Amino acid sequence: MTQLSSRPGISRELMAVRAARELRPGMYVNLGIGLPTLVSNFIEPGIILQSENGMLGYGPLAEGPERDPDLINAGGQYVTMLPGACFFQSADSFAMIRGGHIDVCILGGLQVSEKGDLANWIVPERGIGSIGGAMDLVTGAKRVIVLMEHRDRQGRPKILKECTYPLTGRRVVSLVITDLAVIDVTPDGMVLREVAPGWTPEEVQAVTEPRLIVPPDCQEMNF
Amino acid sequence: MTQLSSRPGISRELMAVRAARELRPGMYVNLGIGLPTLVSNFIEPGIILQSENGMLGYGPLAEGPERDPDLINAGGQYVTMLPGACFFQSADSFAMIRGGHIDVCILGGLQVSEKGDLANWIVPERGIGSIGGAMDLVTGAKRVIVLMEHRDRQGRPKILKECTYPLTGRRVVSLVITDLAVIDVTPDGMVLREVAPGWTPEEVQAVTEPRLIVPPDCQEMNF
Amino acid sequence: MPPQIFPTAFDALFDVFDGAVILVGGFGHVGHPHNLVRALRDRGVKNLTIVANNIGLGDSLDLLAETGQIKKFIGSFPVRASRERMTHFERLYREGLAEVEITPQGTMVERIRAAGAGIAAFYTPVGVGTIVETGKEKRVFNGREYILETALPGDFALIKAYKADKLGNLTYRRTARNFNPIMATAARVTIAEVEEVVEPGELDPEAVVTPGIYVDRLVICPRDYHDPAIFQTWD
Amino acid sequence: MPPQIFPTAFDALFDVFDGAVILVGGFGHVGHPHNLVRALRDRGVKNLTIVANNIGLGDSLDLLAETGQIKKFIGSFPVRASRERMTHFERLYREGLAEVEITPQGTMVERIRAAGAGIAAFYTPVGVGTIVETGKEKRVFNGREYILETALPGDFALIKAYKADKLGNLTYRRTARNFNPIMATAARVTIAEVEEVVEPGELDPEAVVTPGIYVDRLVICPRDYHDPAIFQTWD
Repeated sequence: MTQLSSRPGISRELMAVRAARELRPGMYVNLGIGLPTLVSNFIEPGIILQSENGMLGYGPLAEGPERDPDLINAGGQYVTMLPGACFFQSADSFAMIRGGHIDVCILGGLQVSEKGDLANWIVPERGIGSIGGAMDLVTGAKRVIVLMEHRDRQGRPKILKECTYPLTGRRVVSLVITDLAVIDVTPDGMVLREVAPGWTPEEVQAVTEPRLIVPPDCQEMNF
Repeated sequence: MTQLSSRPGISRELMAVRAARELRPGMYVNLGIGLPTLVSNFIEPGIILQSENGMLGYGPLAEGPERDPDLINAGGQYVTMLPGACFFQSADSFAMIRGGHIDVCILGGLQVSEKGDLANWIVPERGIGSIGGAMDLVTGAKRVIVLMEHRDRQGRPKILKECTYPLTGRRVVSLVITDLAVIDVTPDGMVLREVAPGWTPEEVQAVTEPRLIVPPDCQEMNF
Repeated sequence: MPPQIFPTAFDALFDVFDGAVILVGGFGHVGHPHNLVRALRDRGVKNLTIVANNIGLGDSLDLLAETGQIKKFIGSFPVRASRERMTHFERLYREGLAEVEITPQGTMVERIRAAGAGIAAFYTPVGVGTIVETGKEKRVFNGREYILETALPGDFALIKAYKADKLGNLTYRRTARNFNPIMATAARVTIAEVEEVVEPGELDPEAVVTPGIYVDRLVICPRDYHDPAIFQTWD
Repeated sequence: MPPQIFPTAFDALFDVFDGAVILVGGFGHVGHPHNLVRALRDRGVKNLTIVANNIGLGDSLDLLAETGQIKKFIGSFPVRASRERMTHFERLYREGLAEVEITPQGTMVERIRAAGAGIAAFYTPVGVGTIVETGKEKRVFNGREYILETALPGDFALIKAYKADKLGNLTYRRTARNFNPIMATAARVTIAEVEEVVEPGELDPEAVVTPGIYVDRLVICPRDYHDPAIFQTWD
C-alpha cells in the first residue's frame, strides 16, 4: 500500500491527452483553471472553447509578441483567438454557463465522491478559499469531467465514499480522469473503464476509497 | 357644463410644446406611443431619447429616403439617429427602464386618479388590450408625466377620484399635462399649476372629478 | 454544434410539432423573421403557443391566426389600439379559439432571458397593483412590493439577424436587434433567418451580439421590408 | 446627464466616503481600473465594502488591504490558490480586520445585474448543496432546487473601458470587458477610466457595449498593463 501510494501514474501531459479524447468537434467546452487548461494543447480542430471571463473561440496559448494584454483565459493565461471568436460581458458569460449551453466542462478536483460530488475550492485547514466560476460550471455544464491526480501529496485517495472538504457541487461529476484511471460515475456506482499502463484494476482499487465496479471490458488507457 | 365639456383647449402641438418644457438638456427621456411622440419635434438639443425597442439617442422623425427600415421608435415610426446613438437588445433596454435609469417618461393616458394612478392600456368594453412597455416605464422612470386630453370623446373627465379602468400603475404619475391644464400630483392632492388660455381654474375644475388645489400662483400656460 | 445551413425556411422547420412553444423575434415588422413565420404557416402545425411582442395585421404572426394555428399568444401587444382594424388573431380570441397571456414587455423579455440563463424565477416590481399580479406571489424587499415571475422557455426560437458567420455568430442592424438575441438563448432549437452568411473571422468579434453557441440552424433569406405597414404598427 | 470628464482619477473620486460599497471591474489585471483604485487608496477613505472578482497580490485591490481601507470583500476569488504568496488582504482577514463574503462568480455578476435592472432577487441553482446556500431561502421549481439571491448594488462603480465618447458610450477590448459593463449599471455613481475620449458618432453604434446613460464620470488614463503578473493571477 505504501508502495502503491507513491508509485507514479501517467504524466500530466498524458492526462490532458486522455481528457482531450472525450471532446468532439462541434462541442462547446470550458476548461477549468490548472491542469485542465493543458487540455487545450491537445484538442482537435472544431472544438470551441469558452472562457468564463467572456470569450468563445480561443485558441492555443499565446507566446511572445502575439500576447495581447487584453486577451486571457479564466486561468489568467495569455491566449490566442481563432477566426469566429467573440467576446461578451460576465453576466452574459454566466448566463451561457448556468443556462446549460456548455456541452462539457473539465475541472480540477481535490476530492470526488462515489456519487459524483466534487470538492475543489477550499482546503479546510486554510479556512478560506476561492470559488471562482466552478460552482456555476458544475451546475450548468451538460457534462462535468474531473481531471486530477488520483492521490494527494501524502498518497491518500482523492476519490472517496464521501467528500470531507466543502463541496463545489453535489452529484455533478460524470467522469473522473486521473493519472491512474478513467472512472465513470453511474447510478450503480463508480465503474473503472481504464487503468494506466502498468497498473492493474486491483492496484487502482487499493488507492481508491469506494468500491470500484470492474467490467469485463476494463482496458488499459490508450492515447 | 355641457358647454365646458366640449369647448376646445389647446392643440395637440401646443400640448407637446408644453410637455417639452418639462425636459432639460442632459435628461434621458422615453416618449410613449401616440401623442407623446409628438414631443420629440419640440425638444431642446441635448435631451437624449430612449426607445424601449432598443435605442438611445434617436432624433426627429425620418422622412423620405432617410427612412431606414431597421430604424424605428417604439411607436413604429421611422426615426433618425443622432451622433452618439447606440443600440441594445430588449432585455438590456428594459433593464435600463426597470432599473431606474430613465429620468422622465411621458405617456398617454385614458384615466389618471387623484393619487396618481394611471390607466392607459385597456378600455374594458373591448375586453382585451395591449400593455406594451407602459407598466415597465411607469414603474422604472424617475418621473412620469401623462400627456392626454382632459376629457374623453364624450366630454367626460379623464382625471378622476379613482380610475375605473384597469390600471397601468398605482401612484406613479407626477404631472398631468392636458389641453386644458397642467396639474401636479402631490401628497396633498392635485395642484392646478397652469390653465389653458381662455380657461379659468373654476372651468377646469368643472371638467375634473377630484378637487383641485388652486395655489395663488396658478397661471396661464405659456409656450 | 455549429449551425446547419438550410436551403429554405420550410426545410429549416422540419421538426416543428403540434403544440410547440415558439419564441418569435421582432418589434412590429422590424427584426421579424417573416420568412420563417410564413414557413411555419406552410408547415401546417397546430395548437402553437406563440411568444412574441406583437401580432401583425393580416401578415406576420397574424398569418398563423388566419389559419387557426395559434392556440395561445403570450406577449405585450396582442391587439391593436384601433378597433377598426381587427386582426385575425383578435377574431380567433373573441370566438374563444385562442387564449392570450398578456405581459408587460420588459417582464416578457426578462422571463425569456431567465429561461436562457438558468434562472428559475425573479422578483420584479412591474405590474404591482395591476391585473398582472393576479394569481402571482407578491413579496416585499426593502419596503417595496414585487411580483414573482417565472422563466419562459421555448421549444423553438425563430429569429431574424443581419449577418451570420458559419459558426453561427450573429449581428443585427439598428433596432432590428430587439427581442432576437434573448430569444436565441432560450429555446431548445434556435433558427435564424439572415441576409448573408460569411466566413468565421469576417464579423467584428467586438460587435457580435449573439454568440454562435446559441444558433442551431441558419437560412439565408431575402430581406422582407413591409414598409407601408411599419408606420402603423400600433394603430 | 452626459458624463463629466475629470483631469485625474483622484479628482474623479471627490465624493467617495467612508463605508461606501464600491463595485470594481476587472478579471485579474485585465480590464481592471488600476488608476482609479490607486486614487481610491490615495483618498484614504476607510471601511470600504469592495465587490470585485478578485484581490490582487500587493497591487490593484490589495493596495487597499495594505492600508487597511477594506472592511469587507464580496467576490469569488478572495485568496490565491498558493499559500506561499499571501496577500495583504488575506493577512487582514486572518487578523479579523476584514470580512469576506464568498460568492460564485456567476451569482455575483447576476446579483449586480439584478441591482441595475430593478430586479429585487432571483432563484438560481448555483450553490445548492454547498456552503453558499447557508442561511438562504431554498425553493423547488419543476423538481429542481434553487437558492434565492438578492440584488447587490453599489454606491460607486469603478470601471475600465477602452474608448468613450463624450456622451459616455463605452467600448471595451476583448476580455477586458468582463464585469465592467454590468457594474456600470448598478451603482449610484459610475466612474470609468478610459484610454481615449472621442466625439459622439465616432464609435460604431452597433459595438457600443455600455450606453452613455450609465456613465457619470470619465477620466482619461494611460493603460496600465501589469504584464508579468497576469500570467500568475491565480497562483
